[in-house]
Amino acid sequence: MQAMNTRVLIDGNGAASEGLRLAKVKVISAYPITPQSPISEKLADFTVQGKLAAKYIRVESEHSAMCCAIGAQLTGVRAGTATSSVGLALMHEVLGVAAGCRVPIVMPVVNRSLVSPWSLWCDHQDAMAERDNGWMQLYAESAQEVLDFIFIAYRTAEDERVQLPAMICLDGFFLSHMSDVVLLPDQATVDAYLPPYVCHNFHLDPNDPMFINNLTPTLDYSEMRYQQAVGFQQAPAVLTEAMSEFKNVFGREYSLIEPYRCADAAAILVTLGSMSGTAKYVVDQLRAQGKKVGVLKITSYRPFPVEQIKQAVAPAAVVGVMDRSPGYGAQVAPVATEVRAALGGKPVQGFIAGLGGRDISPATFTTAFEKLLSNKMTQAVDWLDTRENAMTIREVM
Amino acid sequence: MLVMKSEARGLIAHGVSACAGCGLELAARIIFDVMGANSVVVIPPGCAALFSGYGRETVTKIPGFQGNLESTAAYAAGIKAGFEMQGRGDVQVFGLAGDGATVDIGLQSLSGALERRDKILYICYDNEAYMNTGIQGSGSTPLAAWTTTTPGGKGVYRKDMVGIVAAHKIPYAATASVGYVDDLRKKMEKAKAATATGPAYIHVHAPCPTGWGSKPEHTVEVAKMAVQSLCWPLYEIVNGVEYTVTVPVSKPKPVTEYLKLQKRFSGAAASQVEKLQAMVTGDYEQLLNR
Amino acid sequence: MKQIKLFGLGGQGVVTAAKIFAEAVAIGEGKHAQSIPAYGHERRGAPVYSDLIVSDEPIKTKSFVYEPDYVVIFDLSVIDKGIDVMVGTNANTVFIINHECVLPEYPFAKHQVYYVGAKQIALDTLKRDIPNSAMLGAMAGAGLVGLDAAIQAIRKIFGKAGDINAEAANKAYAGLRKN
Amino acid sequence: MQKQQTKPMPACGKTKKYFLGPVALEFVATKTGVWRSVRPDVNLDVCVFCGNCGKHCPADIVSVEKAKRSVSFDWDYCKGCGICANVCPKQCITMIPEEGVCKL
Repeated sequence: MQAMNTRVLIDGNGAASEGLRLAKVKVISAYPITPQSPISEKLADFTVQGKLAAKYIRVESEHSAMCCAIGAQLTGVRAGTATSSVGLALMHEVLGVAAGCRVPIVMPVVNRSLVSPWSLWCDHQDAMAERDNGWMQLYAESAQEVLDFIFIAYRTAEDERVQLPAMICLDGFFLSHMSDVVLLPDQATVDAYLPPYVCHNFHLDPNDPMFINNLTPTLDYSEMRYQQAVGFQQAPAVLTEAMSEFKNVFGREYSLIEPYRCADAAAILVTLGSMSGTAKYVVDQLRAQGKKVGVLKITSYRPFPVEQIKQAVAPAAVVGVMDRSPGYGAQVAPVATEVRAALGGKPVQGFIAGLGGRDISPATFTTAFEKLLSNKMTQAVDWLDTRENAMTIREVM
Repeated sequence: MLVMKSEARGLIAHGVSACAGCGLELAARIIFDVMGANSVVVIPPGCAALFSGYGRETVTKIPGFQGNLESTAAYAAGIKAGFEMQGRGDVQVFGLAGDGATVDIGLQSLSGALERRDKILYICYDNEAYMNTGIQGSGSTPLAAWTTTTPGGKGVYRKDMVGIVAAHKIPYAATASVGYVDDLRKKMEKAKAATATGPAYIHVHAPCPTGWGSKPEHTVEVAKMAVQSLCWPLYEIVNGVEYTVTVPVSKPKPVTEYLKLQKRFSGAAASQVEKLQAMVTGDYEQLLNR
Repeated sequence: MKQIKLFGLGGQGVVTAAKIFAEAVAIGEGKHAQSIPAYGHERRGAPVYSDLIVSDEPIKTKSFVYEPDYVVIFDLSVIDKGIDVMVGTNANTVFIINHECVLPEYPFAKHQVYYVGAKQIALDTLKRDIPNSAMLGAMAGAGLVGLDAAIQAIRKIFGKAGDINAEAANKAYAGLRKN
Repeated sequence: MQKQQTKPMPACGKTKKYFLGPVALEFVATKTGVWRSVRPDVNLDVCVFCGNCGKHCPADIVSVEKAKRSVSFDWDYCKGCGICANVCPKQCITMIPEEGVCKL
């Protein structure tokens, strides 16, 4: 069976909205925030136009958005919400409830920087601050991936072996507002891949009473956290199955990581999200100049695919990691920290770029690759494309 | 399926670890009884979490969810929506939250649910401080009351929570008291019926012997005295405008009659007591004129 | 692959024009297109820009445009407002401008320049100074997209106002001149 | 080191289901009667069996049966708070010390 696709031009927010529509969420609780607002608006349009049979709860905060979603989903329906930046930070407390109660919510997160300084624009600080909160995190490179990952995430999150919530991370503006060609599948194909929600864990139902999320004794707490860890241990295999089944139905191939021209690369740069596209573009340019470089895109940051990453970067003598968040007080930023840990003794150069909406331009990637190839590795993290007068930009008269 | 390891004639077990003389426990039995078995309760942390249970054990026969302190109304709204979308809008969803979880940290999510007219019933049991964490002052702690965070007596007047709720013009809002259990039961029934069209809110005055320094056997008496001294008038508000005093007080007792039953007011200065008397008298007049 | 930069003022429909253009190329002509708006505190009258990339092949880069092959200027006053429209250009960069002529003092006067009075066309057809559909006609005239595809996309996006916007595009296409 | 289970194991013979995470699945009362230091004692000669005591009992453990002229308490759960005695219109309930307490 192959999907009947409609070729449309939509942006990442549009793709996220279509994904939730095709997944037939029954309850939507969304709060607008730049650059996620078009998702909140689009889902409201769908319900008003009758394109989506869902109740739209116009919540008064992101915190309530997540609470509503958890409550609704505990009754046995898919609940949809989406957020960004400080909205995700406001949700922090209850993200942990969704994870701990094993409620498999799938939520698009439009990546935007955190305060302070105020910024409306892209980086990964918001999602990175939630990396240990028990949610899976898939990072999309394109609007098509946003759409496809929503289906893959639902399949994985709702699997009895996993039962974990998932974030679909899409870069603010670079993906959320970038119009791109997307193949939109028909409902029947999505239905075949993604059957109606079946709750495998505890639920709210007067016909089968139970009290959920009450105080847990110390005697059981570690065990319940261990259960979550087991969910994450099993997630890579289930994700891979879901991706393989996705290929059969939709024809597009995904994996937890995506190596690009890595097989014979001397230097490999690890990336996350939309920047991966630009990195690939630069790899093509440098390859044309005879420089053996490659890109390793991490699709699944949580669970973190240690073994696949190890194998993919094995050919390269040097590895760099482009982080879009600062990782204060650590040796290097978050992704680099984990890549280092995964690779044992192998030299890994951490780079930081693209904060607060700064584009990670082809020139920035070229600089990173040149540094890796020149083998001038520094232990310290390298802040690329940062002005030299950083410490003197606000002079007091 | 819930394994019944104890018997109980109502929806709550008879052995609940609430303090002896707990006003909340008395209120909760009436509340659950009126709501019935086709209900779901949302309880945030606080004294009512004793009804959620501990570990594998619970003391309620209806399904429940222990939410977070600030979002009882939001969880309830989501649960209600989930049932509505499955053609089960008949399932009653109610929140049972303390004063801290309502008038302080939970005000925002409650206001949101009221404004949206989500068909939920929200019950605030008001013991006038954060009792479960050890008697810290809340926005509902009355003027001159001692708590661990108002050691010299609270210097400001409490929030008019029911007034805030009424301003949302919801179908039904009421004050209630464990001193008047028949009144409480009637209001619960009206509130439950009102959720057919929108949100309903009940604010139950629930004395706490532990936090108030009152005698456990005086719980009902103290609650009655609060009403008779005008410190806690009993009334209901339909659609935010139709006010009815359900227990009129023609010959009010002086507030001192109420205060002297509780150690938390023992340090109150005469000037503060005068101020309190003037406030409650004025408020009651205003209420009668509505 | 062609990289295009659009400059204009808030309220002129620059971002919408970029989307319509991408729609025309990607859906109308079956090629690939990406429009990348730069969002900020946009206000009516403030300079805005939007980037476009079109290609026969799938587009990898997700960056802004740094070395434009085409620069489209919806309103020359952006230059007075301090915008350097020459950034990243080279001798082969082509300009498409909303003006009746090319004055020698323009910084791009020595480049290949397509020009049309899109403002007047907009005022005549739409009765409003929103030159985006006319500028789309000009971009079609410069060979960036087929006129039919552009008109189709304009009708789709503008809905009820499709006819007059299509008319504006057609007029600009017909009236486009080159230095 | 103890070997960790990564999967809920089915019990021998039949398939058991396990929930993951915090949930209470047993309805159990706490024997709060052991908290009691005083207990209500009803003078049945004065009692009019109005039921006011039971209506105000926070634990709902008072049974009043007018026909049988009986008032009984569930001693497993009575905390001895004394509200019943206080709300009695006939003041026919006295709180008397628990014997166990007196013996101490």
